[in-house]
Amino acid sequence: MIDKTVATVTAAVADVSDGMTLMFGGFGLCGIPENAIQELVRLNPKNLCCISNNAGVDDFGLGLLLQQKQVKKMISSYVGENAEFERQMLSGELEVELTPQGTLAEKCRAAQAGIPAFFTPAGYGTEVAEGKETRIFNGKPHVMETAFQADFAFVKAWKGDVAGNLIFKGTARNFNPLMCGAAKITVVEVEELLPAGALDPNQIHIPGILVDRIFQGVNFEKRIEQRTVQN
Amino acid sequence: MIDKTVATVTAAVADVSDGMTLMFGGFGLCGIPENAIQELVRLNPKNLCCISNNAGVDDFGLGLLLQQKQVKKMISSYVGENAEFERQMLSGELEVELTPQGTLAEKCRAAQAGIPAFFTPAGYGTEVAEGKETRIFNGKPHVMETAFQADFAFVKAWKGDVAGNLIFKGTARNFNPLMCGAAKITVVEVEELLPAGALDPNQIHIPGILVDRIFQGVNFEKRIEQRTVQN
Amino acid sequence: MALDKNGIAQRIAQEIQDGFYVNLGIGIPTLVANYIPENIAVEFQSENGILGMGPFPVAGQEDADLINAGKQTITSLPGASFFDSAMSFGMIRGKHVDLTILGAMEVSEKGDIANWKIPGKMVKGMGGAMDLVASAENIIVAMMHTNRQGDSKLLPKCSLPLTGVACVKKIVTELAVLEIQPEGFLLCERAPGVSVAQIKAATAGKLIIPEEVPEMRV
Amino acid sequence: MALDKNGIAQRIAQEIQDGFYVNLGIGIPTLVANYIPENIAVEFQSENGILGMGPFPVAGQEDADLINAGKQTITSLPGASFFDSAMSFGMIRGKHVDLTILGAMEVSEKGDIANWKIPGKMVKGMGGAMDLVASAENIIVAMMHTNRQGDSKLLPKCSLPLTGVACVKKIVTELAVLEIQPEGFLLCERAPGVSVAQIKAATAGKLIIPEEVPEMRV
Repeated sequence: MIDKTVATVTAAVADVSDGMTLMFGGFGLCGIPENAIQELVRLNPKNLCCISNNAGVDDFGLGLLLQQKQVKKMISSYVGENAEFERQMLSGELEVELTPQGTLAEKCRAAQAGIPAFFTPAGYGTEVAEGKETRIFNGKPHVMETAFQADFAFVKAWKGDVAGNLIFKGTARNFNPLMCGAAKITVVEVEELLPAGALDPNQIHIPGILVDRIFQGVNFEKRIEQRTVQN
Repeated sequence: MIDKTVATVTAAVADVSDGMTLMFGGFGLCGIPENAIQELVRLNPKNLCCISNNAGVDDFGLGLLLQQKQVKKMISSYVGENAEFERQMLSGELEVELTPQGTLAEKCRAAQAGIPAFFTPAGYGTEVAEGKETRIFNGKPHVMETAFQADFAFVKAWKGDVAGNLIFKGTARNFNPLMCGAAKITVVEVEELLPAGALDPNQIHIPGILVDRIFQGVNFEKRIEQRTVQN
Repeated sequence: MALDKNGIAQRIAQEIQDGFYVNLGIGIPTLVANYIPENIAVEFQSENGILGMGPFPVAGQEDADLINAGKQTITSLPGASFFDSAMSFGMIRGKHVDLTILGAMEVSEKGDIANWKIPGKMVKGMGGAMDLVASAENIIVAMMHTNRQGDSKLLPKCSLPLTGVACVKKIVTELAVLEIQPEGFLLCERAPGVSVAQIKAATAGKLIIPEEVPEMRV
Repeated sequence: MALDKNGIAQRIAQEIQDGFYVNLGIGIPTLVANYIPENIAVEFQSENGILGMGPFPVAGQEDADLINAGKQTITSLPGASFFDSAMSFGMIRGKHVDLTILGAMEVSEKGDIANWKIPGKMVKGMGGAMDLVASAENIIVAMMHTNRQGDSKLLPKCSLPLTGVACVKKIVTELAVLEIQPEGFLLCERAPGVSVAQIKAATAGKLIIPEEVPEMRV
């Protein structure tokens, strides 16, 4: 068994530097790597390109990196749940590349799986397809999209073992599994870090081979963005 | 909850007809849809194109369809563990399209996921790439491969619920999950059919939306091809 | 009388058949879930990774790890499953989802849809809408017939940046049910008490008016 | 004296580093697992869907649902995982597997490999070999230096249909360890008691012979 544990988030994130491309799991604030984000705020690398479905809110998630103006470019499908993001975007400080959500997911999965490019119908005939190759398959036009290339992937899982095997919970799964192994280095924080053999090998969502560093996360806030209940 | 159960294998397979393209899960004899294969022998459709990583042995698995000369074409990565296969292939009765195993898997997954084509490095510079488009990505040549198009997918799972949610066991998983939803109709046999809600939604390998028909399999032989033990 | 948002949702619910997997967008489409007949089996997919989505939780039972694509807390029903975003959009692109219901800013008589961007305004992004409209075989748009300025949203050609091309099949507004046909918007039903003339006046694109235009039953 | 198959496996085992994920082909490569030093952590991947493969089971403990790519019954070790074939080849194509060890019929001085087809004979197929050789950054070929007819398997150009192009990095035979260099086969080590002349005689492709060719330590 190959041990992937690192003792602290500081050790896990220490080699992130200016100008890197970083992937972040999560949908809205659900399943985001809270510990890594906090540490990136402390470490304060600048000119980052962040690949994340969303951009957090003003005072949580990737909004924290935006507040410190660490982000040069966001690649997302849906943004602007926060005022600072909007300000930076409209002022031109922040570059935003909007990508259809399914294409975003598939570009992560392609990077993980060594598929350099694929065709999808999403975005054909829209500005998303501008400058991209298009082709008809089975009578229907498709757009060619390419795999992401990133330096780090920051992932949050529910349970993990020291071998890096991961299990996600509920809809906190989202983009997290797809970013494992999709960047040069994959850093995972878990709610519960277990010894090897503690997880049923049939139930593992992501095998440890796709994980480079795993650590026990602390103080997860798991903030709810839209608390909605029955009448 | 949408109920996907059918009472018998006969009902599940009845509309397979001559000349259809059929997918079969399994690796060697591990995880093959034994019940569906038996029923296809009984039903006896001819001129089938079969997509399966392997072609069974003389008296088990897809070898049973070969014996009855039901198969016109095999699309596989590794064949010829049986004498009848070899005889039909060498005599020209049986057409064989050999595909790299990873490409075979990805062509199934592409069909499932609505990706009509993708690029892979596998087979570049070999006869597998003949007549196919090639392209360089990141300095490395790749071959364009397209999604499979099939009429039926026959899948074997370990546990399933009436909503069609599936869990596979050990290495009997292999191609089975990838073929779910990759054909027009997906037929699944399970060792244990459970009520909806009996499976943990976090542990489901394949959601029921990718399954059209599910039934309780019977008399699984689960033959071992190469019984190997420690000295 | 023109329908309200709940009326639109109620009419759309009639399009849902037994055994359908349905993806509901934000806004009016979300309300459709309230009008599914008891005697049919329907499962709701939310593209952030759940099939078998249930109602909102009772107070105190909210789970931060269980939300819908609108980021609202939800519940799951027996037979539900969770999955990653690649699997989720695999379901969508692979045409496994039977029906997509979503809102729009504009629809053209060719079935083009614009619902994600207004030039000059803050753009929040398309989320999963481009994947949904490009892939679904069955797309119903739920929207008001005209915008706040009173201009028709059913146009010869969309003026806003497109979300998808030639993809919308049906439109339900407060005034009418319309289908996209090669020749234009086919007027299928009128809202109760709404006249064909009213609908014609509110439709900028080519409207095909059959001899008989029945009233909706809602 | 030339090595036997176990000797080749033993020499290859020295190439495996702590923390490596390794895919072993059928034949000599399978034997490599027997020679991994105790003090390093290595995990074996089998492309049919397991990481953390263990030894063969004890008699009576065979599980039909747990086999390797050679269809042999196996066991799993603590920390193992099972996955589908798309994930498995994702690991391979995505360069997550650190080392691939496989057999060959022929290797060219450019690193081309042929190991799946002999024209005119029954062709069983390439299995996962084309994916493995096209993707692995680190490929070691384990084979005999010559075939049964005594002809060299290290050639200027492969005569058999290729499995992959310019992909082999290292070759270990019963006679030598060789690396593929832009100029040809670099002779790195000789088997104990084997002379450079013997190796030269058995190598049809261009052989680069350094001044000093150390003996293998096995």
